[in-house]
Amino acid sequence: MYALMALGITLTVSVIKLPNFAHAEYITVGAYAALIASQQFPGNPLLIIVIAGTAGALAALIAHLTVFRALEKQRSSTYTLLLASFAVGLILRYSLFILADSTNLFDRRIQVSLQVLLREGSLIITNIFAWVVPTSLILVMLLSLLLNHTPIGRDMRAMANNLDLARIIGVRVERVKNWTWMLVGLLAGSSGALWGIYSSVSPLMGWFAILSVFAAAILGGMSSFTGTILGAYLVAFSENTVMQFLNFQLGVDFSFKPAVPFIIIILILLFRPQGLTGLFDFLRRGELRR
Amino acid sequence: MKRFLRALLIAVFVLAFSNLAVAQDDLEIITLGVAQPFTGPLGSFGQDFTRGIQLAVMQMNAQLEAAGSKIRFEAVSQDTEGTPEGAARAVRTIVQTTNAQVIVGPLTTSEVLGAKQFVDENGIVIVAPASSGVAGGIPGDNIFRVMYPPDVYAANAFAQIAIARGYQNVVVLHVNDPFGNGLAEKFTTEFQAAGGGDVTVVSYAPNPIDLSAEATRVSAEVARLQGSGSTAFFCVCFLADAQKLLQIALVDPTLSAVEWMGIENLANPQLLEDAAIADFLRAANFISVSFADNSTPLTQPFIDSFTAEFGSAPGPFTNYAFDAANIAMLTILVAGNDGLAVKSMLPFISSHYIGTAVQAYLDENGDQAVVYYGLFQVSPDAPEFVAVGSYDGATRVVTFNQ
Amino acid sequence: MNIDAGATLTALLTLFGIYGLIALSLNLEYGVAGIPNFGKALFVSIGAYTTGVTYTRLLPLLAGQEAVSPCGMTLSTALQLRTAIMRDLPGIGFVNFAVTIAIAMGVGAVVGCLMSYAALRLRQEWFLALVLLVGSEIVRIFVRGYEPIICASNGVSGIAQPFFFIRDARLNSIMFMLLILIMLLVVYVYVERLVRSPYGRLLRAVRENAEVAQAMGKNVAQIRAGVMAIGSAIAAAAGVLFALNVGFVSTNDYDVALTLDIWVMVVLGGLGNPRGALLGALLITLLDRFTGIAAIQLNRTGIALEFNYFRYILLGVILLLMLRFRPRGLLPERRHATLAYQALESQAAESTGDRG
Amino acid sequence: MSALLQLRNIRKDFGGLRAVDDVSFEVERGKIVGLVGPNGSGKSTLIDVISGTIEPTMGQVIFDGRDITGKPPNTIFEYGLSRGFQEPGLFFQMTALDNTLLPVKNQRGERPTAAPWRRLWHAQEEKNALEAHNALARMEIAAQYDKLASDLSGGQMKLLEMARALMGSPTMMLLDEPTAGVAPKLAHNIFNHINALNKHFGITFLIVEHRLELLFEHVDAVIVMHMGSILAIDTPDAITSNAAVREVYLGD
Repeated sequence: MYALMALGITLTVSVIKLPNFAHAEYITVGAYAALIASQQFPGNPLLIIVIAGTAGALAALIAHLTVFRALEKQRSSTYTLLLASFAVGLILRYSLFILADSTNLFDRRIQVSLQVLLREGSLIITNIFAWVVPTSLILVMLLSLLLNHTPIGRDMRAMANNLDLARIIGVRVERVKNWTWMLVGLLAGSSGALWGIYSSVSPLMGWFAILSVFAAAILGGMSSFTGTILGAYLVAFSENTVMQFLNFQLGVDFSFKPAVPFIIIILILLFRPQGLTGLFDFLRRGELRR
Repeated sequence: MKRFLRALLIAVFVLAFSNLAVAQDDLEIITLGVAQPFTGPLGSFGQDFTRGIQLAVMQMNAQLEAAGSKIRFEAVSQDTEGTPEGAARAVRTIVQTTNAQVIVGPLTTSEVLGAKQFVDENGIVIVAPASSGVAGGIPGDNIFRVMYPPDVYAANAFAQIAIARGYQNVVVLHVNDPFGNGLAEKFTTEFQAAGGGDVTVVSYAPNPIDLSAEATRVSAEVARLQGSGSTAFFCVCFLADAQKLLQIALVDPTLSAVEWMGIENLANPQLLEDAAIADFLRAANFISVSFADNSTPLTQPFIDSFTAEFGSAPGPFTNYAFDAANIAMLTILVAGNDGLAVKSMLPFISSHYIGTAVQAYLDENGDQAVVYYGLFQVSPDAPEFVAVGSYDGATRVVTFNQ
Repeated sequence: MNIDAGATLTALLTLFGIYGLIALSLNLEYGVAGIPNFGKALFVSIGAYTTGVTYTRLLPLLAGQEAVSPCGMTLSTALQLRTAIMRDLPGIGFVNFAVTIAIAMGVGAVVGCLMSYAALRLRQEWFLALVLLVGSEIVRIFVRGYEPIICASNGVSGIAQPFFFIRDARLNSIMFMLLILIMLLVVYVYVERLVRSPYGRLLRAVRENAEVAQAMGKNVAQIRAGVMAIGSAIAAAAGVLFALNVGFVSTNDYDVALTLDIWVMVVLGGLGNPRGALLGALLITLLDRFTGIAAIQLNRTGIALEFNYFRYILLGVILLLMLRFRPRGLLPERRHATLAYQALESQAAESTGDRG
Repeated sequence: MSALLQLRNIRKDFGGLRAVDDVSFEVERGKIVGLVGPNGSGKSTLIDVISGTIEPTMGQVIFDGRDITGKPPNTIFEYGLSRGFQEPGLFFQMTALDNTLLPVKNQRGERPTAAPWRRLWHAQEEKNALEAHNALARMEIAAQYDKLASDLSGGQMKLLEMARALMGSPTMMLLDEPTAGVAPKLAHNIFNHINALNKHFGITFLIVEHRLELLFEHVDAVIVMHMGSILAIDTPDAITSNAAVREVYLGD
């Protein structure tokens, strides 16, 4: 799940060159769309995820067309864009508050009843696990196919590599940007839906997670796909495992757990800003930047 | 751009200072302040609480009108943003803008403490309907925490339940905020004072993304303590967090095998909408308390009129906001709209007030002292909570129904 | 409708003073020197936590009494003790206040310095922003979980401002407001003079192109550390005032939202111009107050409970419009800031005078 | 006459790529020396190494009798070695005058402790302002003193860069393509200024330049680099007739 969210960030940072904090709200938008859809069409998780992805994609595209495109045109600095993304996030977040308030949808789970499908010793597979993991994997695989084997994917990779060069060799930058944003929103929205199935939906859910998601993307090196997926699993893993270790061995309180991904961010940025990709040369085939 | 900003400012200014409320002849309108979190993680409570308070004001005004009184109440609300500083600002704004002397709210103990300095200095009275943190129990200040009892009682109730159920050890998972810290700490002392054995406390940061590491730790602790006697698990967590925890507990062999206790938040039917979770909690012999014991004549009328007015049933604790507003208004009617007079009168009035769940009676800290919890478990037949017993704060005894 | 205009104005100016101080510091750091300090809340919180520590430990010592732990069982005793000292011994209250400000500024400066050295190792420009943002959250999580500082998540209440001994609440808040405004004035004059001096020129050069500034013989790392130290010291002092104004120190107040508020002020007012920072702080505090009051007025008509949400949406929209149409703020940086121009102009005047 | 700048066996590797390989040469005090070579021959890397922007993998740089290898650029500037940039390295949102005032050494007003007290630096600042104005006048851009650097033309930017370098009172200037992106007529002008500075202040120059005819008119010696190594060091005339140089560089 982290992987899905972080992939969106990686795509934005590498293709659009914008650290987008409104990404958090695309996730939340997706989750709310899924929640409302789940009340309309109960018991159809696939449809719910598709609706969530569409909602996320729409949110991202609209934000791009109304805000980011104009700002990029006037050659704003990265910080301006960063601030703008905060502002977009603010607007979306409190719009969702109004929605949640009028429909009384706070802290609701998307109801997909939990069942244990398989229990073999310590290996337990629940139906939620069976939904979330394959869906994530399929989405990631589709994305990888899209990037590596379609013209639009090629253009995206070109833009990630060198924007000016991409422009010169005839990539229709604006169109590719629109597509990228939609893809980013799709990823965010569907991850929001999956997350809502796993825990619960509230207007602040994306906002609380966004820094961890950034940690995953940064750990992955912000440029490579496999790196990001790896980074995501490592952040999820380290948040729990590192903290577990600290807790069991050194008695560090779990109250400090949210600090773990943040410390990862700082350490990576300070000591290994290229992320993990260099360490995993054999995985490089999936990289955006060669 | 400048023109836009100027227009905007003027618009806001006009909004702010035009008196939109149409004053009626001869009526004396007394303002009741409402400071609640509308934004932030607890945003859902603010809205609901405010509705409870509005309902109380409407009913009171209807009665006043019927009685031919010239006094009317109005409730004005302000967002605390869920932070202490926001609460301080909200209370200040209400007082300075409307001359309200009594504020109903805010929600959490840390918000209440944020507003404390200002209200103490300016002779304003806070009537907090749901703040229960141990850290807020301060004698002599202008803060009254009516209706919902401080956590010392909940801690004692759970300690008694644990003893009655024969648990020797307990593992506590609590949220790291004034509420969770205080409750876990009190529970430990009360449980051990009553003859219980080991208590292991695990805390988690507020608004967690997931709780799997914490669950692993809890599970390990339960396994460890089971070696020295029967062990239970006590969840001091909010609803959303409990849902995350339950996802993991469902497949954790240790946590599925142990008995569960959970704070009042968790006696929420929403939790049982998922059949798997309902089954799990039934199997875990899950017990929770509810201060709303449905035992007074006011309970059902409140729920009915709230639903009629706002189209949905009141959320958890909303009835306390309703009660707090009533106590505040009654005191003002008796003592006048003056903070200091209200402060000295309020304990007397509240001690003579029948609430929607329980009678109010305040201790030397200005906190609710009549405590009567119902004990709830999942019904063996249906996914719903049913009463299985009660706890009396005066005698500190737990009784189970036969 | 009976707005207490005096008290409202006092509250407004108090908030303006505190936010103005923080905005001035960020304006110096980002507007002039180009350091994207997205960790502003951290430096403000340093001041607040210092306050929490000195008012519970140092204050009783100064008054010759034994400090009692402010947490747990002795909470009420400790609270009554410090309230009594603040009320009855104004001299000690002032000494404690001064010491608190001094310690806060010192700690703030040191932490600011250290954080600036992180910038040396960072590859992309916005990494520093992220490191500071995340750093401020780490410290917040740490203080929230670690009891000995401010009783972990419980916080410390009953932190009174130095004029608390004046019994009239209205008068003492006016005095406190005046104190804050005087501090604001001092800092404003200081920052304004910095900006117009060769030091300001140096900072702008580092902002424009650090590599070239380095090649022009300037030690960029040291300069950045210096300006972060100054800015952070100011922010920490503001943090002390922030905590005293609330009367309660809690980690809940110093999250990313505070940093963002300050950023909005600085971007709105004008980057690189101290007057812009003040204007931004004033506009945003006004907006906050007026929307707050407007919410109450709307409330009375029984409509628009959701106005609280609209406030934030409005803030977001204003920020976006500013970024789009006035990216340099309402009061942009002045071009001829330094004294050198006066020198040249006076010389030009002399030479024309000679000719005439 | 002793050498002002000495390079001893400089080598610089980027990963597996050797950009500069075992380069040694000397520049004598008061001379104007050209550094030429095809793209990628290591000239810019060498400039970066000398000015301290990057550290060499091996070797030593001696300037004015001091070992400056691995010293930070600001220290090297303090010693009197100033560098220009290929892309104009100006502070674009600052005026020409502010740009020119920046490199002045030991400015009292640049210390944050002294900056708020005007009288501590007032006199020095006035003096510097007049000097800066003179420096701009020398480069014939005094009229533009209060324009933003970004509003100047390409040639004016180059002149401003030199006026600015002059304010640091250097003993030696490294220039990386001082005429890049400048109209031919102005390029002549720039080289005339270089000559004048050399004559007037005795400043030593090491110049990377692609306009060879122009360069050869003004320099005392030329260093030709190829594939990271030195191919030849000689007078311009000798270089023009050097067969090896003609083969790799002058395009025969």
